[in-house]
Amino acid sequence: MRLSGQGICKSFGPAQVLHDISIDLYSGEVHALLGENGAGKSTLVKILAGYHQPTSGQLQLDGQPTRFATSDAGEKAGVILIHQELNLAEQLTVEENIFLGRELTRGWFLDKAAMRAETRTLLDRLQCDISPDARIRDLAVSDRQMVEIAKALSKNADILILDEPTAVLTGREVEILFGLIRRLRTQGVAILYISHKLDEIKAIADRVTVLRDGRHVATRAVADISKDDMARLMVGRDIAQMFPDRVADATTPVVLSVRDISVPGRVYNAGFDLHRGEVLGFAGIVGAGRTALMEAIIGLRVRSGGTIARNGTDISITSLSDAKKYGIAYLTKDRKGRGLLLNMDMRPNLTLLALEKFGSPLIDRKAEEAALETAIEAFDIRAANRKTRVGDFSGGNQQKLLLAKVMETDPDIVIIDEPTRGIDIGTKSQIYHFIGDLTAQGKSVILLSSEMPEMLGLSDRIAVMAAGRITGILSGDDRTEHEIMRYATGISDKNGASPL
Amino acid sequence: ADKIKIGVSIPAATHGWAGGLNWHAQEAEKDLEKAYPDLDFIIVTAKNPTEQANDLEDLVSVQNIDALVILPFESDPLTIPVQQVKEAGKFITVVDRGLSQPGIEDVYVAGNNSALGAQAGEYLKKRLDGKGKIVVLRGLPTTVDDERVEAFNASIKGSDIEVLDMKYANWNRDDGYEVMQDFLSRFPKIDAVWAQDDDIALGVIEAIKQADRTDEMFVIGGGGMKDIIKRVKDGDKLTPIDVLYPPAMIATAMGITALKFETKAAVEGRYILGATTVTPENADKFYFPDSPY
Amino acid sequence: MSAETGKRAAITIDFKAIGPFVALVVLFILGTAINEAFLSSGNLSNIFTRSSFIGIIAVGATFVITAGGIDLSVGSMAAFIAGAMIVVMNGLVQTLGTGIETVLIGIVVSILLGIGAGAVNGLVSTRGKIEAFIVTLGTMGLYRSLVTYMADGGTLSLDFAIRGTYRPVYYGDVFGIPMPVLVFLGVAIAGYVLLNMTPFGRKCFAIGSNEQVALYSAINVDRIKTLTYIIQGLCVSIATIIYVPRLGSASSSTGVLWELEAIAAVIIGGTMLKGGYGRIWGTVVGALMLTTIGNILNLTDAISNYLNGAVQGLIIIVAVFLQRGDWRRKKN
Amino acid sequence: MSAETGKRAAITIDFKAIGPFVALVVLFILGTAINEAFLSSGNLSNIFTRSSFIGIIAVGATFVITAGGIDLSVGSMAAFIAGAMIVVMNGLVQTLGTGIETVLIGIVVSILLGIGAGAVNGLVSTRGKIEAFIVTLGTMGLYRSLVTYMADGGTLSLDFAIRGTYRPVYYGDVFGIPMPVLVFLGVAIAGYVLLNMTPFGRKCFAIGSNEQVALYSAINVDRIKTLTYIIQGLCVSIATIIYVPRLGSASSSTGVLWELEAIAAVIIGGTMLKGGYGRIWGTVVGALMLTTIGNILNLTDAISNYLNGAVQGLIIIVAVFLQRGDWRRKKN
Ligand SMILES: Nc1ncnc2c1ncn2[C@@H]1O[C@H](COP(=O)(O)OP(=O)(O)OP(=O)(O)O)[C@@H](O)[C@H]1O
Ligand SMILES: Nc1ncnc2c1ncn2[C@@H]1O[C@H](COP(=O)(O)OP(=O)(O)OP(=O)(O)O)[C@@H](O)[C@H]1O
Ligand SMILES: [Mg+2]
Ligand SMILES: [Mg+2]
Repeated sequence: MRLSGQGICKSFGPAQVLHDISIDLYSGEVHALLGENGAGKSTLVKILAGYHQPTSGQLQLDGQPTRFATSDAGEKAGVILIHQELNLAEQLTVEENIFLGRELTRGWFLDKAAMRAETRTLLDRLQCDISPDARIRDLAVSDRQMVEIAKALSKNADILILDEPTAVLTGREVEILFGLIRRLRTQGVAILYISHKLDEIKAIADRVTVLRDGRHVATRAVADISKDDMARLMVGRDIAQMFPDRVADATTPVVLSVRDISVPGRVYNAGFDLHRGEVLGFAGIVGAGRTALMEAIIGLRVRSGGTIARNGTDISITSLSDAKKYGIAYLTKDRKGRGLLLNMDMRPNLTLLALEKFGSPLIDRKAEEAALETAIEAFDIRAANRKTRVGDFSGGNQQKLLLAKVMETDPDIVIIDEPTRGIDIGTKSQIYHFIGDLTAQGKSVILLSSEMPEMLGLSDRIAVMAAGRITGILSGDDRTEHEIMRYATGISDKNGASPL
Repeated sequence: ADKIKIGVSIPAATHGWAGGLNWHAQEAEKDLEKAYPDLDFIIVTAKNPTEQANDLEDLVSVQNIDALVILPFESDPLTIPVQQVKEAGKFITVVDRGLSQPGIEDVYVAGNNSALGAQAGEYLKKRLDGKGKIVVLRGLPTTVDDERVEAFNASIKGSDIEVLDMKYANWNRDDGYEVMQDFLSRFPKIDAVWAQDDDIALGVIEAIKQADRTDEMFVIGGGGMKDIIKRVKDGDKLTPIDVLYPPAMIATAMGITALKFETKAAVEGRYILGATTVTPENADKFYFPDSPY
Repeated sequence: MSAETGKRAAITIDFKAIGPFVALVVLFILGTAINEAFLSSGNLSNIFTRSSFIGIIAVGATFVITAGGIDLSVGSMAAFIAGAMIVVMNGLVQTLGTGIETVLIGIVVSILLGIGAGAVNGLVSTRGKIEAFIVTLGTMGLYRSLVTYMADGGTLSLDFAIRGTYRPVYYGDVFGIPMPVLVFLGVAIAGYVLLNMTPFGRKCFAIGSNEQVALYSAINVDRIKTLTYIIQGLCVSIATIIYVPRLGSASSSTGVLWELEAIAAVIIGGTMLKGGYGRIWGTVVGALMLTTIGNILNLTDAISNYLNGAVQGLIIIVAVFLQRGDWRRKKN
Repeated sequence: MSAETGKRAAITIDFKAIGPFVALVVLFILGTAINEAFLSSGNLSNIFTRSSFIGIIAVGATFVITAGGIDLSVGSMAAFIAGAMIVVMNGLVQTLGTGIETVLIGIVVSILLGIGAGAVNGLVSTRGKIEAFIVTLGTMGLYRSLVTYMADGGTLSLDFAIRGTYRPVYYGDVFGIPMPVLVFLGVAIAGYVLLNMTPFGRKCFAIGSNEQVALYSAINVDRIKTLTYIIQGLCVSIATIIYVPRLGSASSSTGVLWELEAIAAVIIGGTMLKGGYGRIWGTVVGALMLTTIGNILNLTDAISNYLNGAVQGLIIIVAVFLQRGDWRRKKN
């Protein structure tokens, strides 16, 4: 046994988030950690790696009681944690981040050549082609996550803890990561793996520990437990049906019609129609330009040419508030950088986008509180305390709050970018049903997602993008993973010449 | 033909007296350039001694002046820079504050800071019959202020005049007002105020008026600002006199320097401008309503 | 570390909110100990009246800083507005006479100039995408030059004929409360309401805390930022309106270093220099603290005048240290 | 909009890097147009020599600001160190005579004081968890008071006997390059190497960019931050060492507003006021630009002296606007 936690308890102020949890990690084993949003997974692993101190309980390393006073002490003992929340300095480059605090030197000076070469090697191992000199703030989220992984790799972990590494990764990147994890396992590294994706746990883990409300529920061999059982242990009840039952009706009027929109360098002549009560999925490989297209539509990005019509009349949108006026709302996939004010509590975050609804000239605090009450209920947001900074929320609860924030504007058209990133399976199903309810009310949804099941399970039609173009729009029985991949990789292209 | 260039380096107009200095310098430039078409005066202003040293360098290297008229910010730091101008073969006129080493300047038009302090002290002694309680508002901690205060202290030495306290008011009206307000809260009885400078004095006067203690004391300023001269002229009991320290001395110096080039006469030596006491009787002579100071 | 903060959040936040008040009370006790005259109603009234100028300007600065900006031009702007007011009113005395109209027009001019100057700072920095530090450093020089130029290097003095009419704006009082204090109170309350209770204030917090999030929350970042500079300009103009009748003059030395004092008042009050968190009451107390320190130094001759600056500096540091309440940690 | 940045990264960054140089060249052309004497070797040498003071201080400020701090005390610190040096050297003239030893000891004193003063700023702000703005505002008053006190309100002057020995440090040259310029160059190169080529510099960037991340990367944030203030102190002391032989004196007005000039040079050079990104060469150019603007104003008397500040302010804004290169966007 490499590392274990014995009777770990943790409180933040009056709120106790971990109750008497014990967990053992063994060399050459992948141990999965499973639990609802806010169950305490991240908190537990932060304690194991020395980022937090337990309120009571102790850690053992190779059977010896031990204490990591700082994350540094943890790292010295070989415990490396990849944070759920990206933990990179945005203004520094990839190489600078990877070697931050332990730069390679020649004499007094930085050995930049060596660091760059090393970075290149690390990135190559991850089959990641970003430049070591790219600044983090210019990278897409998935690339940032790969940098995070590369950074951990470079530290030669004995015990590697990954907190939802795949939430922002693409299928291909997940495959690469899994290959890596398997290799590390054979090399005798102890691995603790957190994910909400039960398939992944089935595929990679040897044992699984389930937490619920900060308590240890069970530890089982993965081979002995089905996905349904895992979900049941986690949520404490059966999950009835993942996706809502919906009947597509292609005859409803078009509420949004986009023609010929381009974003220099990212999107070329994109166009589509969105019908009332429809879920229109947008699939594609990360970087295909889906986000860029949507941001251009809602006025957050300079676009060149094209027209947008709402209910048949041309409209001009040059800013997000224009879009809001026309009943269009957008949920960003970058919840920390663009979604939430991390240093504030829930209330101002919830109402920021729809402030005018809460009174003018003065903000009606009571109305805000009431809205918060409703949102907490509707989106099942679990925070230890109303006054907790949103930055201290569990990742999933941040996502739910962001969704609640966007819905405060009561939009007719919702553009949702990666809505279930980091969301547990129970809540995911809630969100899917919520989307179903929206369409039932006659609202329309544009869903940007990299998760194939939700794309297929929710969308009435699926637009596929490749290299900045919409290569096809699939409906009916064409909506299969295979077809999507054909269009996403540019093998098929209904809309003219190959983009490549 | 090329004009004869005379550089004039003075402190920037950052307080009342320096403002007057700037105004007089510019007026003199206009007048003298009209009177002597072959002369070109170049006025540069500096906010601190370092900047003034820079200005001197520029006057020599880019303007290639023939003569320099300088009112040094402070004596010590500008001694070497002026000496360098001298070494470049220029004619030097120093105004007001003497340099720390003798023999650098050709002409010295001296103001007399000690006299300003001494005259104020003498008047106080006489007016108060050698005893009373006074407060003093000082300028900025610099040599000029030091000289004035030292001479003032010396002149009241031996009398029964008690200086209740001295505070810096930075040659600034607002500071004069606030410091005086606090003196007024602190001391129930004040016979006179030596404000040393007319800007400060104006602030002091407002504070006294506000506290309704105008009958209790009087104020002595310094410099010769038109507002104060006017009060003296009008016989205001609060400001019985003012001690002149005329910023017009820069004009005098510029005029003298011009003569060096316009006449064959030997122009050199010291011109000492005393500190004149302005009283209701002679105030008319010193009242220039058009001057900004 | 964040755990620690989290844990004692309840206590710490409370203490942080009252921190500046505690520091102010300590200063008052110190003042009384040094000189009994400190607590005289005359002296207290002086302190509050004096704080008004910097205080009103600092209320505006709280908006700018909360929204992540900075304005170095306020002192020069005050001098410039004061100068322009004086020129305008002196001119009007000839035509309109010395009635209240002349003063009112002067006040309107002041407000228009304040708004205009603020708009210049705001628009140049947002549209031109130039750091506010540079823009306002530039306009600081600009406004100061303008007043020097208007005054011909000297002092602009308000016509004595009109002073009587205007005088009560500074020297008057209502129920014994000096006018400037009333105005300060009014500005502080208005500022508090605007910053804490309106959508506009909320947006200032959001922008200062994360501009991207603000942008993605349909906030017109440039507009709100520009508005904070306009509010700053308006506050400067209000401060100037009560400043002018005091001494009736403006010169190039008017308002020198007020920007530093205003920013210091804001920061002492607990607003974060990096933006995202602002506190009007803290600012008010910060302004009072700065004035009180100056007042206390004038009430004693125990300290060499040469060392005033040192004592002032040390008191500021210690006061801020005390009010942060971090020293309390050590106990546990 | 952000896409724009991403996409054109290559061009934009290049332009940003050369931006300050372009602005400087424009200034030089302006200077030459106004007066041919601008390009005379004497004048150029003056400009470079003068830039040295502020430039050396600004190199230190680049470290502080890059690591997310600010130091308002540099001007007072310079005055204080200059004063102390003068007192020490004058004292030594009696015992040691006017040889090089006296000057050397003066220099050592200066360096020790610079390091000490920087350490005070750094330690009080990091250990005391007080905003650097407040701490250095406090020490700004403190150091200035100390020099006033030492000078008894007047001016401290270096003994004329020792001036000759010390003189070459400012007035000397090597192969025609004035000593101050050589020292400036040395400091700039050392600063560049330290900031860009050593682990220390990288840590400064990291701390300014995200303190939390730095902390998690086992960086001793407090120590690095304190070190930046010490470097700042050291730079101030070096600047003072070449300043003292120039004017041979120190008083309470020495170094007033140098902090603003130094920070302005840093920001003009492209370093971000919020920290996380610093550029030594930009700072050097920023210092040169500020000096050149002052020099250009002395080249002509077409502009009223009263408006110097206005012209200076406008040139700074325009220069920064040009160098940011954002105006190029409009073309597309
Ligand atoms: N620093 C903190 N201060 C206060 N509360 C905290 C802090 N960190 C975490 N919490 C709270 O502890 C609880 C557990 O959070 P944690 O991040 O461990 O959940 P999680 O299981 O990782 O959830 P998710 O799946 O959403 O990531 C949450 O209620 C969270 O708000
Ligand atoms: N290189 C970059 N420079 C600047 N911003 C970027 C860059 N890459 C991504 N972003 C920003 O991140 C956001 C999402 O980027 P991403 O690449 O995922 O979007 P996309 O190209 O539209 O791809 P997708 O189809 O996966 O949404 C966009 O808002 C974009 O502004
Ligand atoms: Mg988590
Ligand atoms: Mg001329």
